[in-house]
Amino acid sequence: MDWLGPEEWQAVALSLRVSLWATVASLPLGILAAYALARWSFPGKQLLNGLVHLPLILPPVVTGYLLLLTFGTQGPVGGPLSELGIVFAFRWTGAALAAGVMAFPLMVRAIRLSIEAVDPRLEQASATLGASPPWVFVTVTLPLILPGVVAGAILAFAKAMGEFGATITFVSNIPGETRTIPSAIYAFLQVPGGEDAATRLVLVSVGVAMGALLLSEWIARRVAARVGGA
Amino acid sequence: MDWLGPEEWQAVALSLRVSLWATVASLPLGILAAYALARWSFPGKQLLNGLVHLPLILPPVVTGYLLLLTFGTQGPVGGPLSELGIVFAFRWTGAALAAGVMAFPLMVRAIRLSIEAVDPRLEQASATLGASPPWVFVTVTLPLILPGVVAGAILAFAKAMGEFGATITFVSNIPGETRTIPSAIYAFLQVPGGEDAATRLVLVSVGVAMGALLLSEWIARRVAARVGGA
Amino acid sequence: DRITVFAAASLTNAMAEIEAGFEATTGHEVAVSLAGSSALARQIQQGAPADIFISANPGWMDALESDGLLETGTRVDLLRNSLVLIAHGPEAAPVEIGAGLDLAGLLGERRLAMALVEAVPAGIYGKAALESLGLWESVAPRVAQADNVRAALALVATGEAPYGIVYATDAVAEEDVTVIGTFPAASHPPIVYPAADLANRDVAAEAAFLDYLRGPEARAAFERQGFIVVAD
Amino acid sequence: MTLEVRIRHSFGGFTLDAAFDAPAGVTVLFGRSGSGKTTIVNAVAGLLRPEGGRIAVDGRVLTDTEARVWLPPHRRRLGTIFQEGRLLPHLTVRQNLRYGAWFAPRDARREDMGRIVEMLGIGHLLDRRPGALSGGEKQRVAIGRALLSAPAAILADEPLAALDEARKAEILPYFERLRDEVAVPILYVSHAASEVARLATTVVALEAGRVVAQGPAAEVLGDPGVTPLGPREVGAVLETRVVAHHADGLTELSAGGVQLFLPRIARAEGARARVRIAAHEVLLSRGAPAGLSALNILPGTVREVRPGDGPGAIVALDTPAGRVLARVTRRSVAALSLAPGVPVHAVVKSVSVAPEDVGAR
Amino acid sequence: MTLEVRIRHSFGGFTLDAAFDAPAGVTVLFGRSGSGKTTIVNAVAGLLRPEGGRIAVDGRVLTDTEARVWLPPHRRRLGTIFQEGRLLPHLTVRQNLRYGAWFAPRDARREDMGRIVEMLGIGHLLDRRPGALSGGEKQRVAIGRALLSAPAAILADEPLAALDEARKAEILPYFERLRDEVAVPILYVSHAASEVARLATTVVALEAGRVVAQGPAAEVLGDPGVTPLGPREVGAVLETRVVAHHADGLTELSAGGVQLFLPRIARAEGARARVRIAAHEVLLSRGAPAGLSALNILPGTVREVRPGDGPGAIVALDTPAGRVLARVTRRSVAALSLAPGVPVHAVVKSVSVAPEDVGAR
Ligand SMILES: Nc1ncnc2c1ncn2[C@@H]1O[C@H](COP(=O)(O)OP(=O)(O)OP(=O)(O)O)[C@@H](O)[C@H]1O
Ligand SMILES: Nc1ncnc2c1ncn2[C@@H]1O[C@H](COP(=O)(O)OP(=O)(O)OP(=O)(O)O)[C@@H](O)[C@H]1O
Ligand SMILES: [Mg+2]
Ligand SMILES: [Mg+2]
Repeated sequence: MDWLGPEEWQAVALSLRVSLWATVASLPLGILAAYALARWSFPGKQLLNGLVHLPLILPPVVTGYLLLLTFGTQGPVGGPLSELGIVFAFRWTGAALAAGVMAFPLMVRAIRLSIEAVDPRLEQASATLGASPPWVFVTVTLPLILPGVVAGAILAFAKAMGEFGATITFVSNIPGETRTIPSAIYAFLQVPGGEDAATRLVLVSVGVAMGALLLSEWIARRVAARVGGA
Repeated sequence: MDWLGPEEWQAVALSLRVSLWATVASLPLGILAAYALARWSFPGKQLLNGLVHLPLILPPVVTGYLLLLTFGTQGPVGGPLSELGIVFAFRWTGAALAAGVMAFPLMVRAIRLSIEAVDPRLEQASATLGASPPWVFVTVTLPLILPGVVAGAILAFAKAMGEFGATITFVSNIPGETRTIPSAIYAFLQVPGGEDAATRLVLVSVGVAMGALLLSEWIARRVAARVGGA
Repeated sequence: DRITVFAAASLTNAMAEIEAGFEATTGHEVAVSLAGSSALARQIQQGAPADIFISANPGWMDALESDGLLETGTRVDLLRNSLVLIAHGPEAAPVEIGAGLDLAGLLGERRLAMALVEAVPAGIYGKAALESLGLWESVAPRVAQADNVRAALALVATGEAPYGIVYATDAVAEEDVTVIGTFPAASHPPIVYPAADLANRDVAAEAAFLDYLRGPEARAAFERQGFIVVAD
Repeated sequence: MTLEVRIRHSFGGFTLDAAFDAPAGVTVLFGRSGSGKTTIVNAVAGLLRPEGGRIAVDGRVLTDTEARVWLPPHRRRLGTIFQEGRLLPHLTVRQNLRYGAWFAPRDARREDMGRIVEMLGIGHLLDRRPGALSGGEKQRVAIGRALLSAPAAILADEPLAALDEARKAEILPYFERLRDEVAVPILYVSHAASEVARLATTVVALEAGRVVAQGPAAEVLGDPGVTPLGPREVGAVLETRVVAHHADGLTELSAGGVQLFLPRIARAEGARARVRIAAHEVLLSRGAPAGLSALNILPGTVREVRPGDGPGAIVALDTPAGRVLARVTRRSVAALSLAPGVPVHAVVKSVSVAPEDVGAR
Repeated sequence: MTLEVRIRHSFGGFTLDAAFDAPAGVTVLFGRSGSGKTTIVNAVAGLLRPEGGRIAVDGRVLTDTEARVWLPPHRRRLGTIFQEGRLLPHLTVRQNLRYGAWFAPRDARREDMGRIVEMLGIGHLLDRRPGALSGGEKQRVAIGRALLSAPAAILADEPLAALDEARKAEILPYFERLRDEVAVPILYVSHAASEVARLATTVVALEAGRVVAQGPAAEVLGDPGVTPLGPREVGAVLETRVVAHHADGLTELSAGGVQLFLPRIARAEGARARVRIAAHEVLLSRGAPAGLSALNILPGTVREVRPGDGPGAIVALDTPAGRVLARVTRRSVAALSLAPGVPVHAVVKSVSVAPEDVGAR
């Protein structure tokens, strides 16, 4: 299609890649954190809880700045990692990290609520049939929380598609590397006459996210129908 | 305390007010939307679903701009409302509106997940005892989803405490009226050497939100204990 | 060679033209990262792989210079801008900007849109101008501060605020606002966009790009956007 | 007051097509697991919209698929006791019990909470939540909750299955009282013969979604050809009158002039009582037996001999007390030359009339 | 193999303090609603950590609060059938049935799925999910699931309460086979006398959290002083041998030389069979009765007469077949002058030995 320029298509493709990776890579951690918060009690649980929510509370610029300080090539985490060849700073991986961090609280909350709604008596029944706790999780808990996991993933994906403040602050706005749709929109909005291009990008972004949303609803309905009967 | 100046205290107080109102005022609507999405089927349901998620997908600046176009005194909604004396533009109420809109998807998702986890057979039992649908909702559904409502409210509150992009775009930054903590932090971060002042505000913001978080956890635990037994 | 340019977001349009022209004439590749000057400067402090920095205000360039992050002798003042008073609507009457302007009277109960007056360059310059004209005291309570000058413009364009102070460059393309006066250059510190080569890397393309910025093609591009190019 | 039920509904492989009337009193619906009992209860309660059919209470139409009438559950006022309890987990037992009363019409006849709590033995549970109750305790609270909701009719889906015999024996009389004192129809799902015999005014037998027998309890239960619960559960019902309570704990009844002795029943002298005599507990004797520990001997004549599939046969006798059924082996039929018209004595141990099988009438 | 159970636990107002041994075979745990049966099952299954006590299977310690041993449920391998089914809602019936097998040790003795499916009558349900099953169907699947998990012992919490009589009668033999063929202890919670009598090797009676009687089934059930399920449920158990199956559908048994006739039982000639004769179904006669439809007459001598609280008495007889209990009225005791040493005949209708009361041995 020619109503988007090549740079804009690049931003769309990049946003998709960043959001997908942010979602997929944070999902296992999100499930783990949600499970820990819902079911375990351990010292520092409330600390973990707070930490998970932090990106929601902080203005995105602050989160981005903290990421820059921590995961930048000079940072206490980014430094050692860059020695190992893992670089986030000013790479699309960094954009994915920022988007993942910003979306994490949403993902964890959704999954946690689902876990809390699982009847523990079903998990007990599974244990009496010989399933060890990891197997109980995989064969009972996980299938039962699937709607919550899907909801959490879609929230995270949508959030990642829209994430801007932390991303631009952390990894800047480099075309083809870190210029996601929201960053491109931002740049267009900073100059006279950029509104049309911005609007086009907004439409693409909304279209993609809505598609993902519909897909997730469909998945959730399928899962619910399976559990409900027939 | 004298480590925060009077203007900063003003920002803290304002942020609290804005976030509380954003949360409290959107709660009924959030519950309604969540219920409609979880339980009803009606034409345009997926449209509503998309609309609810929109603030998550759009860059906050865009959301703020759309709010300005819609709820500004010249806007199609804001205009008539301002005739009635309800003004959002440049008022703290507008900041609350922006924060509420931005937090809405998070609130709705959390509540919706809880509603989907309620066993409809309990609601049926209540109906056979003579409770009409509104009463079923008030006496059965609502108490059972309380943990989800609390989770949704706390997510919304935390988001509102951190909301910046849409707020400043919609109602700008007027000390004492719309200058919330995130706006103040943003301003400090724009100038070289503003990090210290920003850090102090970040700490206040985090403190407040963590307090709210702990409170919500405590409430959720109490509710869970009541439903679980004893 | 491929170079990365960190440029203030207000240069978006001009940089697009310059990037294309520079790549066509020299064969070097350029990537331009557009964001707020403060974000870009902080990233440079944290080791961003930027080769050229064009800031929307001297303050952040000073900060980088004192951190020793600039290639000595490469800093130049590239562009200038002017501040204008704008009003909502296509046909507002011009006013005389000076100590006698009753700006507070014009505003009444309504708001004057500006960028953040303590933090964002356009706001800082605007506040300075109003102070030097003796108008600040009277309008300060009516100022609505946006997070950047474009947002301030939007407030006036939508009619939410009747008047605003923005850069001349921002006002040109907006149909719903009228420039009703330009602030005298003497009323505020000079509005300068400095540019510099950063010290992290040394490739030929950097110098070539700085030269190109001051060349005729770039000048034309900047002027098309309403900037005043600083003569050497 | 009558509950008219006509339902057609199908789920995948299962098709329900049942029609019956439940007059005032208890209509016991029985049938094997999976025969469609709960489906019927759900349709009557308004929790399932049947594909076709009509349900009405005393002319008030609850569901009529042709006339497109469908009353929502909360406007049906049917006190429903579910197979799985369904207590509201966030309310205490007391609040669960009071729940229905909140929504009852002002002028509804109300049960006394204290009395029902005592009858169900749940006084010590009132402040607990359902999570802390045993299986049987939950079901008792569910029964109380339905009774206390001032219902226009009661639907009970195997309400006593989770209870022990002693508790069942305590609660059954209450359903009896309900049947006798209140004119509301009670639709009662059960597969326990003693409950059927004791409570049923009307009996509806269901098999794979179809009604295979229905009618007044005495008629259906006294017909040797109808063995809806299996031949072991056949038994006739006699109408008796209480004559006297004796000092040794026995109650003397008179059934058409024949004396019967039962362990004491809680009914005033002169009152009527319905006694079920299970066919498999009746012994037949050609001569008048003597020196037996059985106190009840009813002289009669064989009316019909109906051999079953197995080694048994059901013998219907006409006695002055009414129709009596006896289940004996075919070998005994031969040995005693039992045939229509043969005079014979039915021997019933007093104690073999189970306490649950004595109902007030 | 023995399951040793010693548990102390309390919830608010309720205290459980029970100790018993469940040897190989079926140990039936019974008691009224709320007496603590489910609490014991949960503690044995590892779903409840009792405050104190020790639980071991064949020396393998599952729980020992003093030694701080506590094995998690999945390492106990106890096939547990819950009072409320607890099927996994997201799996089909087939997957639920196979679930336990996934985790069973490679070398575990496996039941044949096809056979169990047929026995439970759930073949047509295999592709459904639990949401689309009736109450009884769910419970049948739950039974199958536990049996198919190759368990080291079985815990069954009222597994048959939701089933109709016919289905119960079909499933009971399987528990019997399990008891007889497999050396695993089965802890079986029930309040149905017929199940207790038929299955129990050992009986443990619970009252308000305390064990009030325990011992081998024949001993506890044959003792006229122990009436844990109420006097109506007393009954002695006779050890018999199958003599012949007759053409008219009766099976001839011999108990200590005395001939007994029962409706056909599915046991080879020569096999041993345990027959329970409910005390309330036994008639006593001073003389040798003649012309009666009852086929089974056991001559004997009164050993003990135990008057009850009500109008009844339990008479224990010594007969060549073994101890027989009869429940008669005190009026009959007087009329027949029953006292220790008096010769008497016990009359039992063949059909009054309920099919459920015949167990393999
Ligand atoms: N979580 C709990 N908190 C408090 N009391 C409890 C809890 N669970 C059970 N109880 C009480 O403990 C007692 C024993 O309960 P349990 O479930 O073991 O009874 P049960 O013998 O299985 O009864 P039923 O035959 O009705 O299933 C009951 O009085 C019950 O109210
Ligand atoms: N949602 C459903 N989808 C498909 N089949 C269903 C559904 N609900 C019930 N059935 C089937 O309909 C039949 C009747 O079920 P119902 O629950 O009415 O039986 P029931 O007579 O109450 O049995 P029980 O005594 O076991 O409770 C059963 O065969 C069951 O499998
Ligand atoms: Mg049912
Ligand atoms: Mg129990």
